[in-house]
Amino acid sequence: MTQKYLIPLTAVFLLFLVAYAGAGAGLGWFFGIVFPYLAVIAFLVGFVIKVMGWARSAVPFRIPTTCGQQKSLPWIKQNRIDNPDTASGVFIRMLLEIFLFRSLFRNTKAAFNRTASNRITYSWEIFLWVAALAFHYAFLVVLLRHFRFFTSPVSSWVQFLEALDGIVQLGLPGLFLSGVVLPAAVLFLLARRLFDQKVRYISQASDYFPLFLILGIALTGIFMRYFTKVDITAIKEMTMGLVTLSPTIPDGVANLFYAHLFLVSILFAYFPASKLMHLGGVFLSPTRNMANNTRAKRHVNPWNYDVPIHTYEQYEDHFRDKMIEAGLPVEKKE
Amino acid sequence: MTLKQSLTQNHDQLLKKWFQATIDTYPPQSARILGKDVDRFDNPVGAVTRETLEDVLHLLASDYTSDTLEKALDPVIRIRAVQAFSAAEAVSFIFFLKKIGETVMDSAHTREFDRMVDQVVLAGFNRLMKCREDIFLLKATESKRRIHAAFERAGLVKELKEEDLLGSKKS
Amino acid sequence: MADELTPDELLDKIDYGTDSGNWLDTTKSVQIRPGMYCYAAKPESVETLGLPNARSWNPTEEDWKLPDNWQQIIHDGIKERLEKFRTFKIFMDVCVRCGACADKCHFFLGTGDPKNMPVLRAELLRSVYRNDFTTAGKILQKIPGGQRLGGNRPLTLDVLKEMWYYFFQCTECRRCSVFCPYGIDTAEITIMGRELLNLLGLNIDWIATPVSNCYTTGNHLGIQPHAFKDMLEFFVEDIEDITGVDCTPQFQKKGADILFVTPSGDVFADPGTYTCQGYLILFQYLKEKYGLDVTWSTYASEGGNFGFFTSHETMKRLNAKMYYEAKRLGVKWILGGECGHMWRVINQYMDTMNGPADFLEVPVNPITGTKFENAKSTKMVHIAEFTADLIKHGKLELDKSRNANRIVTFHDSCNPARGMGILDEPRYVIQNVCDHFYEMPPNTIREQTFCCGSGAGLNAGENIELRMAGALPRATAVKYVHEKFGVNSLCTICAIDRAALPTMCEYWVPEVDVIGLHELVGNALILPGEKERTEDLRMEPLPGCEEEE
Amino acid sequence: MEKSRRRFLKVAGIAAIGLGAAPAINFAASDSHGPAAAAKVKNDTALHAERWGMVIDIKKIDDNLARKISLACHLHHNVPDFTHEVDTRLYPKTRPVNHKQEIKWIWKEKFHYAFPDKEDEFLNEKFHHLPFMVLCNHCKNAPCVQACPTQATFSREDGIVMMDYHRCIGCRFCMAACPYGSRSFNFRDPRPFIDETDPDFPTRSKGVVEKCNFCAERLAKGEQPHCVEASEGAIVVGDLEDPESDVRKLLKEHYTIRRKQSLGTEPSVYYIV
Amino acid sequence: MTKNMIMGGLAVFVLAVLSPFWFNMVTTTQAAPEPELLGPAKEAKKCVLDTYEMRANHMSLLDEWRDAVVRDADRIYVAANGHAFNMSLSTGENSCLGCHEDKAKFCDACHTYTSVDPYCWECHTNPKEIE
Repeated sequence: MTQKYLIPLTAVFLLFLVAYAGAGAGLGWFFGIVFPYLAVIAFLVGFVIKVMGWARSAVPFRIPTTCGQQKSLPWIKQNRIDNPDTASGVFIRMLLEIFLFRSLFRNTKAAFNRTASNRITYSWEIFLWVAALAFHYAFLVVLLRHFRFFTSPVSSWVQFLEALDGIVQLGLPGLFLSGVVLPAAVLFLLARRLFDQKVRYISQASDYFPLFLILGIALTGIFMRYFTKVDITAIKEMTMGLVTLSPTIPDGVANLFYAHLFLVSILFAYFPASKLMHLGGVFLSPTRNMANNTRAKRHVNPWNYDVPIHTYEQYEDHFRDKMIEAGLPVEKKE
Repeated sequence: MTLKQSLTQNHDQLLKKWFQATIDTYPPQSARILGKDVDRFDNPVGAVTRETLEDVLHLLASDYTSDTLEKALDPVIRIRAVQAFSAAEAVSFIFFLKKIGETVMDSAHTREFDRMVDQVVLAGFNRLMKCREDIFLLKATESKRRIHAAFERAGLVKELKEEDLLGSKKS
Repeated sequence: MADELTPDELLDKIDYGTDSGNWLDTTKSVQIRPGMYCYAAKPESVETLGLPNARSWNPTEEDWKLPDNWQQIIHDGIKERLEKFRTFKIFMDVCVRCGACADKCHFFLGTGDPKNMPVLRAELLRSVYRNDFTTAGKILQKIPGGQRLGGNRPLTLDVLKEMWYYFFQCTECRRCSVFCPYGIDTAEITIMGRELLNLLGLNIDWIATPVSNCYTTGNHLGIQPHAFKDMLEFFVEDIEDITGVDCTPQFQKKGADILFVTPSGDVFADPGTYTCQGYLILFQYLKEKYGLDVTWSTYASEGGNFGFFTSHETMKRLNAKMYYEAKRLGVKWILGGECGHMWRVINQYMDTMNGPADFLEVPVNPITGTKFENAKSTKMVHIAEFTADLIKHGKLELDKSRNANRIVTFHDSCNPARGMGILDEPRYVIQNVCDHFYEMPPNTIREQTFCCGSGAGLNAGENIELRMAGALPRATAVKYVHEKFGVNSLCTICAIDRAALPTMCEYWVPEVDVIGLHELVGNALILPGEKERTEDLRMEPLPGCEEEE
Repeated sequence: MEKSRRRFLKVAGIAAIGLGAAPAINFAASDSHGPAAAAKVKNDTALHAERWGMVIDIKKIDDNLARKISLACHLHHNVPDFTHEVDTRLYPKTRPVNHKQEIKWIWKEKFHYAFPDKEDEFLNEKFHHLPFMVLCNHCKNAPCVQACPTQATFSREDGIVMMDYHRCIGCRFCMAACPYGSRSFNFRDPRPFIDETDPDFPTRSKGVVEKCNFCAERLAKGEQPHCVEASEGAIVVGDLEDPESDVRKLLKEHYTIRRKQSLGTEPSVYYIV
Repeated sequence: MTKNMIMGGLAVFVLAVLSPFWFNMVTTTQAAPEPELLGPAKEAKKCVLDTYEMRANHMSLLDEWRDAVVRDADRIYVAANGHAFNMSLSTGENSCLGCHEDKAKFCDACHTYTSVDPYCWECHTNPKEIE
């Protein structure tokens, strides 16, 4: 049981050491140039193959999970979002699902007891939703902020995002909120897997690995920014070299940065082969992205085929005498 | 201090430990959910167990008969009777009370308390048997209601055999 | 559930340890417990439809008499379904095991068996999928311990047995799907799992036999045409006793306006029979007042579809009869009775499988003129929609006081709630035929409704412990309104509910009756020319007509 | 310094802990590079005091001198004047001026405003026309210091109530706490309203409170505050704890009053009347 | 969801992932700056810390300084290399800008390049800008 998380933890730690020591031993070109390129290729190719694979599978039936009143009689109020019958309703449902994790939010309602009928308790589950939301948004902000290393001059939207993320203006270099929220959320999700018996029971090594990996990425990044400090002008020279396809290894790039970049590359390469593909899957789930309108509009199954049925004729042949005797109408009197 | 006073005094502690011990008869992955103190509709097993144990403790601290004990125990036994427990497992949670009593209450009361728990256990066994009988009765009446009753009313029943009513065990 | 323990061990269990192993381990053969499983399908039933591997076998025996190449069959079956169903493929890939679904399953809540968490039910198949169909799985296979690391496992007999055990402990109610951030529908996975098991002939008898009956005789119970007619005529007699009006229905009438199809449970099983009488009264009323021409059919005499619990193909084969008969009789459209999974099939599958129904007309209520826009392609209307429309337009004369002794709550059945969304129509009808209506707590109704614990073919007798445990969450809510508002009638629009919930109530809340929506309508509806009623459809005295003591 | 930082951290919360520790880690690391550790020291010429205080001889000040004193202070501290016409070439986006906004460090006040508790129906008529120069009193028990949630306002060891503009979050609790109205708030970016920027002193930014700093930057270089220099001897600063100091001598020789003494804030600015 | 929609979405996603690459192809890219040492700095040759440390750590040093100056009234920094500096960003000869005269070439070049926008200059003035 413990190996489920100890092995991934050790793996992330070893990966870090490999890159840190490797860069120190003069393999910067590998960890800084070769592997990142390979990782991006693996990520894109893997992602595309996976999604194309999903797309190739048919959607034979229209089976949305309906979570509200259907469209029926004109005077009955339809729940257009939870039981959409139009594309626009589906669009809003998906929007809420993707940006606000609406289904997960359903978990979080207040509850009431026999004894303390007026006491409102929030279950542990609201924190799952909060942490999931915090984690994904913080990750997105962190990711987008890194565009300052890929554009020169830096786009204004990146600067705006940085200003927003650094709005507390605390310390020098200024604190980014996402840098606090991301590790905190990851730690919560990790703690949940470790200490909540039921989640611990269902968790696999492949659930722990991405968490440790992301935590490793976040911590190396945070260390570079706030603690050990690195020369970011040199680092940007290097990243710009990568994205302009003229890679260079400038002087003064810290080994810690190679470790950071290597862990990121691992994440990218690992992504398509893992559960992280829920990034793509959330858009494609037929129980959410279809309208509940099959009774009004025929849905076609591309592989629909004819099946043998027990026809009325066979039925009548079988029961004709009894039917006639009972006075039931028949096609053939014989 | 009499045993009953001691029971009232230690009520909260007894209940807490007894509830936890009872819930721990489930696999730990489930026990966490069943043991949580939230919505009784989202977690009926946990809620009913807690409420029943509380009622039983209250009863022990006041006047009780084997009848009232049985009645008080009913909700939790009724649940355990349909879960995949053996008869021993289903009532085992009552025995836990002895051990908990030792740790919580004055040792002067131990023997008296043990005897009290024995009575609860007997009531529990009685109730378990009743619940199991209920279940067998339900099986029979259900299949009857399902087809038999309607057929019978319509005078259509001719050859329904016992085995047909109870399913297809022989297959 | 935990392994069997001796009493001594149990008593020492107060300080229960924390770690209890990896669920992937099936070294100890899965424990198939009496009371929690259904008997195996009889070979005759499996043979009727020509399904593979019909044989006599017993789940509790070591040898399941599987074909030699069973692993290959399952492997190919999974492969085929991955291509045919995007749902299946995506649901295999994207689960992050967040655990949001875990405590949403009534079977998990009721039995406390951790493998009843929806996520683990799906993982039964997913672990095999990961092992056999993903690159990562194939790589990990080569590393010692790699399978464990990836949560993969090869398809062994124990895994198969576990799949069988737990896929027949799922009622496909979709409650977990409501809470899943990716909309993963464990019902869909159960459907696939059962299809796969059916490839090996591993069905249960409570599904296989109704399917076989339905195929040949027209309904699940295997009621032959004359007996079907007799039953309805018997109801007609009863109604005549109660109301003094003859409600004789028509059978197989060519050129009728509407073909009516309802689950055969309504015709043969109490208390569904009273609902059936309600239909008869309603149709008689409409015929007398407005000349509505409704016909029944003994050929398409089953609305329910246990094929849905077997495989998509079987579902289609059984479902085809409705359109086939409607076409033969030349009716305008089809009206469907109160049923759960029947409506999920009609709403989500029927038109796609057996349509287009271009030989029918877009359903219009001839009495009110309402066009059922939402059913314009399938051409099939739910009777709750139909009755609600009639009531809204004031076309029914109703005497609510006849239901005054009924304090009603409404149980949303899983399939209409989460596979269709018919929530407010039945409530509207109830409120127009009864005085006292109370809702159960909000987290147990509408899309969050709890299953009766007996759906998807699990309404057998031998698994009654499982059913009662699964019904516990529903029962707790019923008990709550019973104690708080004195509720004595649990109304539902599902035939399986009407069959399963009385048993549930008897065990958990003995004072509550189960009642169909149209039984209430039948009681309240004032038939033209009726005598003064003193009894309700159950032949119990109406409120105010109780005998003086 | 470590002490005050630690106290600040308690306030600033968990997020800041990492940041606050950051420089400490750095310098532990960078120190090891050189043979000798870096040191931070004071200027040799810096003026010291146990507790700085000020005595203002009102009799020596007329309106003209008062204006001069204010101007000297405000000019050198880049105090904005919102009546100043903005150079639209340099600051094209600046909105029109709101003359109600005002920022001041030292200014002339009427007696009954400066000393409301000492007002008297039959008070000598002359008091009503005297220009009382008021400024931050650098109280011994400064209520503004207690009010500040980030410790941007703090009491220095030498008694000066200082502001660390870097830390000011603009909550204005200090303004509410100060009984003397000695503090002003920058409702807008002050830069466009500074006629001539003195490069030796920073400006402030929008959303920051400011006030007299006792010319701490001049004391550090061994110079007298601007107001003292401009006052032609009417204002004297010195060590209140040193019996031999100029201020103590003046206090001994003259009857002096302090503003709102009953509040117990113990102002360090004395007035000879 | 139709295949076309999925392919469309996938194409958008791939383009987004590759945006750092194509964006730099379609726009002109600014090269990495080389900070120039001018005026007194060119002659002094010795700064507070060595070059790499300064490039990586100057912000922390400034953070230390501002606390020392404002809170402790210490204004002189005697560096590990023995030189004494005025702990000031912009005032006096021995301050940062006193030595590195050209803010645009010394500070801003790298800050702009790496999108670092310190709020120092909201209050502290560049003596050169004041006519």
